[in-house]
Amino acid sequence: MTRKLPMYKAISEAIAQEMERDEGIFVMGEDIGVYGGIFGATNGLLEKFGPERIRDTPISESAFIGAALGAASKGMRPIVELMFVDFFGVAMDQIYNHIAKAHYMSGGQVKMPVVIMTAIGGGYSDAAQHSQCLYGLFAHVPGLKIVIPSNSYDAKGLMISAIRDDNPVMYFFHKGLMGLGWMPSPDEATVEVPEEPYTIPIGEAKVVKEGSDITIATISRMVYEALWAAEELEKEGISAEIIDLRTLVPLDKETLIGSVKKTGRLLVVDEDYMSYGMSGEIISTVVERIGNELKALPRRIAYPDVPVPYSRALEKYVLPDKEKIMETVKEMI
Amino acid sequence: MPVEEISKEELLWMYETMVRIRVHEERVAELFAQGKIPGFVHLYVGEEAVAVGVMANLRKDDYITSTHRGHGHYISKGGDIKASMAELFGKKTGSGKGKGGSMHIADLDVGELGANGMVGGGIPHAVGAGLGIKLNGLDRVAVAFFGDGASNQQNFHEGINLAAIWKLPVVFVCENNQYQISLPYDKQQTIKSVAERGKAYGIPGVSVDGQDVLAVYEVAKEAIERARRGEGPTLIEAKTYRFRGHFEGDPQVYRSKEEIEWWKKNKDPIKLFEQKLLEKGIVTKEELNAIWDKVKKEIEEAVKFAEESPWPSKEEVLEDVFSTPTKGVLVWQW
Amino acid sequence: MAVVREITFAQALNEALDYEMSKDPKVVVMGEDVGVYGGIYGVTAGLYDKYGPERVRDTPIAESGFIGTAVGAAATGLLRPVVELMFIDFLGVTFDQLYNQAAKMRYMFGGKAKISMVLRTTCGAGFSAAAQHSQSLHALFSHVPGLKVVMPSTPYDAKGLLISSIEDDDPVIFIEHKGLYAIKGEVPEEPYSIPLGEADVKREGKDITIVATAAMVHKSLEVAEKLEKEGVSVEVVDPRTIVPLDVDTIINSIKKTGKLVVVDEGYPRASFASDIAALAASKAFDSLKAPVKIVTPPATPVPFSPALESEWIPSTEKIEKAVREVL
Amino acid sequence: MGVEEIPKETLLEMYKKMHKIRTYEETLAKWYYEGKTPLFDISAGPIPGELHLSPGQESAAVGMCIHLKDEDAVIGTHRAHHFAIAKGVDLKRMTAEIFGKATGLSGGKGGHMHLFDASKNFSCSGIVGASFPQAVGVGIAAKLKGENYVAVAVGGDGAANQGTFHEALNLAALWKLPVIFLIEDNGWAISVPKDKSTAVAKNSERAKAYGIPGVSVDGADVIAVYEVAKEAVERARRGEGPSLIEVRVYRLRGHFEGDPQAYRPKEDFELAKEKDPLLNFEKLLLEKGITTEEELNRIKEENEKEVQEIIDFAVKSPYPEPEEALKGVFAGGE
Repeated sequence: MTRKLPMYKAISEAIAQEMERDEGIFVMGEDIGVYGGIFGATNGLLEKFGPERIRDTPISESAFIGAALGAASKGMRPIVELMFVDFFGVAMDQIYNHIAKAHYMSGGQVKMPVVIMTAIGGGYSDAAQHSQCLYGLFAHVPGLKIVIPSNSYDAKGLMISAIRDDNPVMYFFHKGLMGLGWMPSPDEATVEVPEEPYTIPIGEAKVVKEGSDITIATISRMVYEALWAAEELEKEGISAEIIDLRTLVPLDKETLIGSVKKTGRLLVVDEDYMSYGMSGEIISTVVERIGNELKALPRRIAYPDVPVPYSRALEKYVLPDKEKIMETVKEMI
Repeated sequence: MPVEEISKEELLWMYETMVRIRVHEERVAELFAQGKIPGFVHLYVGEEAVAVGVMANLRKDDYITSTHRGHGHYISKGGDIKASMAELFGKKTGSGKGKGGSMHIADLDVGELGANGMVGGGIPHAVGAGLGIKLNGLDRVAVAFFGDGASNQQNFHEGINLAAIWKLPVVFVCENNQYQISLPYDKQQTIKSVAERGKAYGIPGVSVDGQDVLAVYEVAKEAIERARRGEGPTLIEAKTYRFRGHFEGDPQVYRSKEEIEWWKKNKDPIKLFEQKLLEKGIVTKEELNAIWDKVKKEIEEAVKFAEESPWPSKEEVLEDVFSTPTKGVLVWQW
Repeated sequence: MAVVREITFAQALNEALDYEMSKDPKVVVMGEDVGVYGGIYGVTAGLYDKYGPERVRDTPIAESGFIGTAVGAAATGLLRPVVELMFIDFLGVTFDQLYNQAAKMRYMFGGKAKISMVLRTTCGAGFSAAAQHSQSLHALFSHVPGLKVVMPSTPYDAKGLLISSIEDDDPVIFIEHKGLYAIKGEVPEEPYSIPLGEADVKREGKDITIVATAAMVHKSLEVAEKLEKEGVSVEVVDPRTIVPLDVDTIINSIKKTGKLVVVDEGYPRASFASDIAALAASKAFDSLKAPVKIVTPPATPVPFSPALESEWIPSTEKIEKAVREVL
Repeated sequence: MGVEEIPKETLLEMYKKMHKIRTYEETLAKWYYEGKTPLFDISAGPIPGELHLSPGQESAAVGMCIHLKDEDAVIGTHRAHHFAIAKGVDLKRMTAEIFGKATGLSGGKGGHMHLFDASKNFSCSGIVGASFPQAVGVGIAAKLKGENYVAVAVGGDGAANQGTFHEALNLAALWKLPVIFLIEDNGWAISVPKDKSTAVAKNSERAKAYGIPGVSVDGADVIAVYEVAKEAVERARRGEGPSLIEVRVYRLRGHFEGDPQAYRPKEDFELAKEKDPLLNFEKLLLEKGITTEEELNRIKEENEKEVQEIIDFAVKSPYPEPEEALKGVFAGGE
C-alpha cells in the first residue's frame, strides 16, 4: 500500500516504525514532544511512545547531543533533532570531536549509531542565522555520514537506513520540502510512500532525469530548480541529466563520473555556501579523474559567500534557482 | 517602588514606551498576517514592563544585548523605529539595509548591540561590552537580556562566570516568560527561580514580578547602580508572560486558551500601570489617551515610511560582508 | 637603517603583538594561559609583565564565553581584542560565536558594526597529539562567509600578517601551525605589514604549480629543490590568506605552468584543496594540460601512534609522487 | 563513618590501587623523557605526544571507583590514567596504546588522551568539559533500559566553567538521572589559578543552581572521598538523581610533562606534598594498626613488578601497520 505523504510525515512514520521494532531507539530535542517538532519531523510520536522515549529538552544542545554519545555507548540508538542546522555552533564539539571520532579513536570498540536530524535551507526571509545549509561543513570532518533527501519517498527510506546504520548519520531535511501547511514546498516533493518500512542504501545517488548534453549534480531542494530548468531547456533542444546525490558522505562517485563521462559537461547546483564546500568537492572529484574528458569548463551555482540576507529582494537574488541554472547551462553549451 | 519616588516625567516615559512597544507589536502582527512582513517575527506583547523598567535606568551610552524577541528592547533603548520598521519590511532604508530582519535589528548609535537569533548568543557580548567599559575607565553599564530557555545554555554559565570573576559592570536580565517555545519552565529545570543561580557565581540574584514595571524599575536600579559603582554583576529574573505565540503563526498547542486569557485579563503590565497612575492621581485618563494617539500616529508614520521605502538593489547583496578593503577575492561569484 | 635578524616564528608573532599593544591601548590579549605562562607556545611571552593583567587576560576554560566577550567588546568599538584559542580543534565549543556572531554582525546590521578582533589559534599534526589536538580546520572557517582566514608559513609572513590582522576592522582567524613555531627566518626589527589577500610565490618555476599552505609550503619547497636537480622547475605558491584569496596569482601561475598540485593539511572533502582544484578547472580550464592532483591527509581522524600518524600527514614522498604523476 | 567500618580487604585494595597508580605514573614519566632530550621534542621517544599524569590525585579515582562495577561508566578527562586504573582497565593494553602500539586498546589510534575500554565502560577525552554530557547519555540509557548502573563524569576545576558543565548538570537534575559529576579540583586550569577562573570558592556550591546535592571533600583523605562517593553512588542507584562532588586535590607534577610550572608558587608545591593522599593513607593504615609495614611492602613489590611487566609488554609490542591509519572510520568496514 502506498499513499502520498508529505516529507515531514514520511520522516515521522519512519521513526515511529523503527521505534516499534527496536526499543533502543529514542528521540531527544527541543519541542519534539507536544509540538511534534517545529518542522513536524516528530509529528505524533509523543502520543505513541510517551515522554520517556520522546524527550523534550531544555535549550542545551551540547548536553543533549553529547548525551546521545553516552547513550549510544550503552547500546541505545538515539535520534536527536537540532532544530536548525544553524545552531550547530553551540554543540559542534560533541558532534565532530566525539560522536564522529569515537569509533576510530577507540580502535573500533565503540559504535555510534546516532542520527542527528536537522533543518536546512532558506528562501523564506529567515535571515543569516536560520537559513543556512552547512552540510558541506559536516562533510569536511571525517566520521559522519551525510544524508540529504529531496522527496518523501527518499526521506522515509533514508531515515530508516540512517537509524539502522551503526555510524553517526547527519540527516538534513530542507524546510521548503517538508510539505508543511505554512511553508511552500514543491508538489513534486510529496510523493507516493509505501506504508511498510523499506530502506534506501546510503551512498547511492539517483538519476532523476536522463539526458545527454550536460550533467547537473545537485541535492535537496535544488533538485527541483534543476528539474524545472531542464524542462524548459528540453524545449530548446538541450538535454540535461540530473543527478540527485542524496548522500554526500559516502559520495556515489560512480554515478557522478559515469554521467559526466557521457555528457562531457558538469554543472553543480548547491544551496550551501560556495567556498570550500560541496560544489568545489564535486568539481574536484571529477576533474581529478576525468578532467581531460570534459568538453567545457565545469561550473557551479552555489550560495555566494555572503550571509543569508533577510529582504526578499536580496535573498532571491542570491538563492540558486531555475533561471540561474538555465542561463549557466546555455553558456556552457 | 512607590510611584511617589519617581518623577512624573519618568513615569510618563515608562508608560509611553510600554504603549509604543504594544502598538508597534500589534501592528507588526497585522502586517505579518497581511504578508507585508516576511520571515519569522517574535513579538514582545505582555513583556513590555521588563524592557521598560530596566531601560528607564539606562543612559544612551550604556549598552544592551537582545534576543530574537527584541523589538521591545530596541524601542525602549531609543532605537529608530522608522529604521526598524523598514527593516522588518526588508527595505533599503532599514536598520540593516534589509539584510538582518526582525531577529537581527541593531542600533549601535544608541548602544543597542543587536537582537540575536541564537539563544544565549548575546550574553557574552554584554560581558565584552562590560570589559570594554572597565578597561576604558568608563562609568557605563551593559545589560544582557535573554529568556528562560537561554538560562540552560552554555553562554549563560560561561558569560556570568566571567563577568563575576572580572567584576564587570554587567546586569543579566532573564525574561522568564515561562515557555521555551513549547516547553514549560518546570520541564526545563528543577529550581524555582533562575535568580537562584546567582549563587553559582557568587553574585546577587533577584527575582521580580515582570508585569509590574515599578518593581522591575526598582531591582534594575539597584543592580545598575551597583554595576556603575564597580561592584560587579547582578542576575535578575523577571517573571513574565508572552501574550502571543512564540512566533506569529505558532498554533500554541502546548498551553490553554484559558491560561492566556487569565494573564491578559489579570496581568497586563500596561493596564496594571495605568490603574496605579490613575489611582494615585498622577495622570488623567485624557493624558493617557493622548499618549496612545501620539504613539499610534508615530507607528503609522513608521509603517508608511517602510511601505514607501525602496527595495534594496540586487547588487547590494554582496556588500557589507567585510569592512576593510582588501586585496584578493573576499566574496565569491563564479 | 633596517635591522634584520634571524628569529623564530613564535618570536615574530610576539613582536607583532608587542608592537600593536604598545601602539594602541585598545588592543587586549585574552585566552587560556596567555598571561603568566606566556602562552602554551610562548607566543605571548613577556606581554603580561609589560602590559599587566588587565590587558593580558588569563581566562577560564570557557571558550564560548571569552570569545563571545571579545566579539561584544569589539562591537562596542572600545577594544580590539586578540584572543587565543589554544587548539583549533576546540572550535566546536565556541563556533557559534565565530560564524554566527562575529562573522555576520556587520552584514546583518547593514554595515554598521565593525568587529575588529583577531582569533589566534594553532593547527597541525605531527606530535602524536591524536584526533582532538592535531587538526587543520581552516576550511570550516573559510566555508562560512564573514571571516578572514590567515595562515602564514614563515616568520617574516607571520609578523607582517599579524600586524595587518590586528589593524584590520574585520574578524580575522589567524592560524599558526605548531610545527612552524621553532623555525627561524629573517625578520626586520621594525614593524611592517603584509596585506591580507596577497599570495607569495615562494619559489618560481615553469613546469608545474604547487599551491601549498603553512607547513606544507616547506615540504613542497623541499620537493621542488629535489626535482630541480632532475631539471624539473616547480613553482610554489603560498596563498598566505585563505580568505581573501589571491585568485589572480594562483591562476596566473597555473596559466604559466599548465599543471597543478594542491598540498594542504586539512581533510580532503569539501576542503581548501578541492576548492582550489575546482577554481583551477573553472578559471584556467583551457590552460590545464593534465588533471589536477590534490595531496591531503585521508578523510580519517588523526591517529595517535607515530607509525600511523606519519602515514596520515602528507609527506614529501607523497607530494613528489603527485607532482610526477601530473608531469 | 570511620576507617574502622570499612573491611580490611577493601582498604588494602584501595591502597594497592593508589600505590599502583603512583608507581605506574612515575615509571611512565621516566619513559616519557627517553629520547626527548637534549632539546625537548614532544613527538620523539617511546611515548610520543602530550602526557598528563595524575600523582597527587589518586584518592579521587580510587575513592570513587571502589564503589563501581564493570557496567558502571566512567568518563574521564585528558588526565585519566588514575581513573582507568581504578576502574580496572587492562593496563597492558592501555600502556601499549600510550606507546602507540598495535596491541593498544585502540590499536594506536587513540593515545593517552583518548583511552577507551568498552568492556570496563571507560573512556576519556581531550576536550575540557566533554565528559559531562556524555555521562548524561549513559544515565538516560540506564533509565530507559531499567538497569541500575551509574555514570561518573570527571572534570577538572577548569571544566566547571565550561558550558557543558552547566547544560549537563541541569539535564541530569531535570531528568533525575543516575549520574555523578566529579570535579577534581587541583587548583589549576593549566596555569590559571582557580580564584582567577571560578567565581565561587567551591564548585559544590553550584549544585544549588540545579537543586541537587553538592559536597566538597578533602582529597588528602581517601576515606573521606570514599564516604562521599558511596553516598552519591547509592543515591544514584536508588533512582534519586545526580550529585555533584568536588574533590580537592594537589597536582604533584606539572599540567603536562615538560611543564616548567613557573606560574606555581613554592607554597603550592609544599602543600601538595603535605596533602599527598598516598602517604596520608599509608600513615593512617599503620597508625590504626590495620596493616603492617611488611604487608604494605609486599603490595608495593607486587605493584612494581606488575608495572615493569606492563611496560615490557608495551615496549616489546609492534607498531601498527601504517595503512591501518585509513581503516576504521566507520563501523561496517568502510
